Amino acid sequence: MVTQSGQGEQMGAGEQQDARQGPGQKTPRWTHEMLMNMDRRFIFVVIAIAVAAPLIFPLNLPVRSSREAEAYFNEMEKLQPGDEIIFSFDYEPDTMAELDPMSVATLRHAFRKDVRVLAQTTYAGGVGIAERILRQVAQEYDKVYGEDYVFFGYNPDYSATILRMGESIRSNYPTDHYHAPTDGIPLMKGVDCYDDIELLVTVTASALAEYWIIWAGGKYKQRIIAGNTAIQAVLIYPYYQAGQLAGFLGGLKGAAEYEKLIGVSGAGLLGMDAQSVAHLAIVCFIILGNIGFLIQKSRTKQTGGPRDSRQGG
Amino acid sequence: MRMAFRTVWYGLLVACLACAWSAPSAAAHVAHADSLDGGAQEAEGAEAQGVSASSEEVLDGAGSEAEGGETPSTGWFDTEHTPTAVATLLFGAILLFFIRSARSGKPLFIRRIAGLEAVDEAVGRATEMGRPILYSPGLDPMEEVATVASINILGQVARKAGEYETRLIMPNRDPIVMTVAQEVVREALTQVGRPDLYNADDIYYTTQSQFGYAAAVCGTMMRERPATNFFIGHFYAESLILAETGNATGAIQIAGTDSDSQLPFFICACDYTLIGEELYAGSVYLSREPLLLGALKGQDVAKAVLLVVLIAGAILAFFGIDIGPYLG
Amino acid sequence: MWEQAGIVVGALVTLAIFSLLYKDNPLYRFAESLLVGVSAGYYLVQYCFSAIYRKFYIPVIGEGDLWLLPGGILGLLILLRLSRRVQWMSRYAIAFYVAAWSGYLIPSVLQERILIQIRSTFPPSLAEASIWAVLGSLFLLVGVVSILVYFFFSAEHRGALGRISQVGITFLMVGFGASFGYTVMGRVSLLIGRFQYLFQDLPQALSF
Amino acid sequence: MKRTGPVVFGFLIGMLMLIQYFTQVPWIDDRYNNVLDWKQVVFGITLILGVVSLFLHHWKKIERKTGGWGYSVVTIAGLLFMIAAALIFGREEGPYPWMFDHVQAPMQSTMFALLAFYVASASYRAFRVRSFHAALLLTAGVIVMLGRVPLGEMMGFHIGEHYFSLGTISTLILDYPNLAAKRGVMIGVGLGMTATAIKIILGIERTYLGKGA
Repeated sequence: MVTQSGQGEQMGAGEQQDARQGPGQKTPRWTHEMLMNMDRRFIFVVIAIAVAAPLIFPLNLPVRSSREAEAYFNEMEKLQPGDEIIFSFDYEPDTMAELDPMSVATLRHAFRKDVRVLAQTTYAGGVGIAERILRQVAQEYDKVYGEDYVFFGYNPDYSATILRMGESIRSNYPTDHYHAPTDGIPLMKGVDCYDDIELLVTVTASALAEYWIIWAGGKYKQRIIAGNTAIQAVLIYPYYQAGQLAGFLGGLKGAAEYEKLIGVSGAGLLGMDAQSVAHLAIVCFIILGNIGFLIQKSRTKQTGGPRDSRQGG
Repeated sequence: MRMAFRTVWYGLLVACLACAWSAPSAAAHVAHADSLDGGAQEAEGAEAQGVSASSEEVLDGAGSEAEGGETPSTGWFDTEHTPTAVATLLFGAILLFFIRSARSGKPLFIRRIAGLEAVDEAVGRATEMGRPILYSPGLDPMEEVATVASINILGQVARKAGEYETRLIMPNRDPIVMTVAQEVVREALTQVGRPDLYNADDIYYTTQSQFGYAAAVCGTMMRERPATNFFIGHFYAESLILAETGNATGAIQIAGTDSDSQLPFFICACDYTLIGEELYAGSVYLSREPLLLGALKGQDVAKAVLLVVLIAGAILAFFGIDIGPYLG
Repeated sequence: MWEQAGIVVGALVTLAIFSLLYKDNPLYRFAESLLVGVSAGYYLVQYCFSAIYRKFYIPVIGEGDLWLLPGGILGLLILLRLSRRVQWMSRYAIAFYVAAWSGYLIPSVLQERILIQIRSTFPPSLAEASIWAVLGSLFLLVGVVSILVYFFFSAEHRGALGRISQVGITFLMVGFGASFGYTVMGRVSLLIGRFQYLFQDLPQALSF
Repeated sequence: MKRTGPVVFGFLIGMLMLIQYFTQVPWIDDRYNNVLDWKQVVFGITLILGVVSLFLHHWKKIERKTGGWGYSVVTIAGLLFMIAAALIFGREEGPYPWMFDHVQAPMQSTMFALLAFYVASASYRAFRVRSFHAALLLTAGVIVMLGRVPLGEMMGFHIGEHYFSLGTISTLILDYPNLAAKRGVMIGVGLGMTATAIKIILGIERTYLGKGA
């Protein structure tokens, strides 16, 4: 096995000129060349400032909630004291920034309404996150482990886990995460499968929301709401429109909307100014790059230079 | 083998017909769907009964007018899933029929796929410029469909590279994918009579780390300046780093992935992009493997059936006839 | 005390990873290697607890449920992959795993990803819905139909088929645009999280 | 035995899981539950195998002193430290959760946070209006990007008496063309997944069993 690791290589190649410019083509004027070939480190610095400045000097831009977030909120709001929900922390530390605010806000909402929570994770890396958040929010609302909430920890194989819980949560988890037999946990009295659960909440960075919908929703008719990273959120619109998903939050903006709806400010709302300014900066860069590109294109046409053969699709 | 195949196929067909004709509870199913909708028909739904409905009746929507009798005893068959059962059997039968046709040597047509038509041009360009070709199979392990499709395409690219005497470089993230790729390339070069061109060191392992892999591939692009880059397989966040660097080095880029969030970057930074299913079809298009060809054809026919159901259902829906409940 | 020290350590390793932005350097490579090791160790402990202790040891040894014994045997077969001579036996475990997954995937995907999606694309009745609702759902219908036509490989995309598939690709591009917008949003959020850590959590911990 | 056995075994298990979906027979339900439990054990052990291979990979690098072997020492040290910490102090407290909270979690999330910089640089460099389709993608992308954040929600324009904010337009994009695109792809991919699964159960597709199967 020949091993060539990436030592000493630099990612990206920002400083490289587009080698496709024909050899006979004259060097364009500095204006549009500069627009098209800004140093990537300059872009990095601008993005860093665009994110950091609003965190230090907040703008307090107003957040408007979307229909999906309102649906998510309403599903939680409908719960009665004593109802049980399953809360699945389906993510790892890499997407904590987007998803932690959703988990915190949802648990706050649940504990505030005296809803009982059965927590678990389908990612081994989700255990530490779940323990930290459960501990923090349970303390805020004086909730007792085993009576108001329980943590089952990680279980291997998400698909089998989802299906198995539809038959028996007890058999799926003979003990909780802390070695206590599930049968002896007071909260578990009379609770054993999806039929005994009012609502299932998954907060996820992957296609897990889709799998909960397909298996827990499809086979066992479990009502589901999901917190998603922005990247995943855009993919689950069809499920929401089809009624397979009762509501969802998309990315940090979704978390901010939900925080606003429950009236408790958190990392989501605090991050919205930075999110806005950073998006604006990126859009400006894209526009500048395209202005340079269009100038170059019009000049190439005038001088009869080679045509760009690229296709969109 | 052929006998067993035939038995399974006929079995499926018979079961499918039987299931569709004798579905004992189309009406009960409608009742269930209505109650789920929570509409005004709830009362009707509760009264709906197990009346045997033929498949024609089902399509006419006549099954919703249920009357008399009592709620069907579910027995061993879960009647709630009748539409899915019919769909499963029907799809299985279509698939097996076309796999069998393809195996028996019947020619099956697949349309031109732009990105793959360009393979010749791309390899030719590398030859003219005296530069190598770079091929990345993505990050997923061997068992993923996208990786299998990628390796199929790799074989064909390697053949072209052999014919044009062009060097092929392939950094890998997965050791198993690497060994399979080495075999595939060696075989392809042997087939075109150029086994001497095979160099195992050009198909190498880099590192498991996602960003380590991206850095290694980008390094190769900067150092070797390949004239053509192929990014074919399942990619994650590193896609944008790869596509951007390749774009900057001025290579022709052909990408193919089924990863939705990475497609925008490939579409904008690459010359040709195989989108989602096109990637799977692309591997069939190039390899012409009968089994894959038959399966693709079967999926196409199923797609055509779905299109007919979709359009007919939409027209009926406009006039207030909802066939939705018969679809599960 | 340990908590404060932890936040400082967290800030240091965060900066080590960020140093890659300037260029690849030994500090970054050290941090990356440490991350691979620490996370593998963390996962291993969780895997052993959940798969071996809780799903096998407790039910089989503790409660004597012999129906779960085959799971352990299949698991052991997987380990035979490490030996070249008896590697073929691990195929039973792989066949079991993949076939079981395929078995429950078929009906559920057909129902949830295909039949229900088709059903939900049907427009509302002309008599009951508002004109905007009907137009919207018609637009949706055109999109879904044209994309399915675009992914139809058995006929050349010429004539009417070609025009419909062009409509399909237009829908796809707008869809990818939306994915692009959301991807940027997601990535920026991750950076916000790290900056909140550096500019808010860290000063708080140090001011203690 | 080496080839047919696994395929026949797979066929039986696959059919059991498929049939279970449509039936209500207690015996089948019980076996279905067994299979789900077994599958979790098998998967868990596969993951353990993954960590073992990672260890062996780095161990070989150290043994052969190949380039960058020092970093392999760091990796193995990290791995062994975590195992020792869990064995000595337990999973709930001590160095094991501390390392997760203060070393693994910050590093893993920073690794992904780097992407914000790359996505900005790549968008700037790669997203050029080279064709009609690229322009379409870019326009939709920019509208969604701005329309989904508070600042963009405040931007908009008037047509007559009607006010259209970027937020409203991005919602329309997400609800219609985006929904249609995702649904179209979803149906196609769904058919592909189902076809593959059927081929696996019937033993037509055996690539997953490895070479020579």
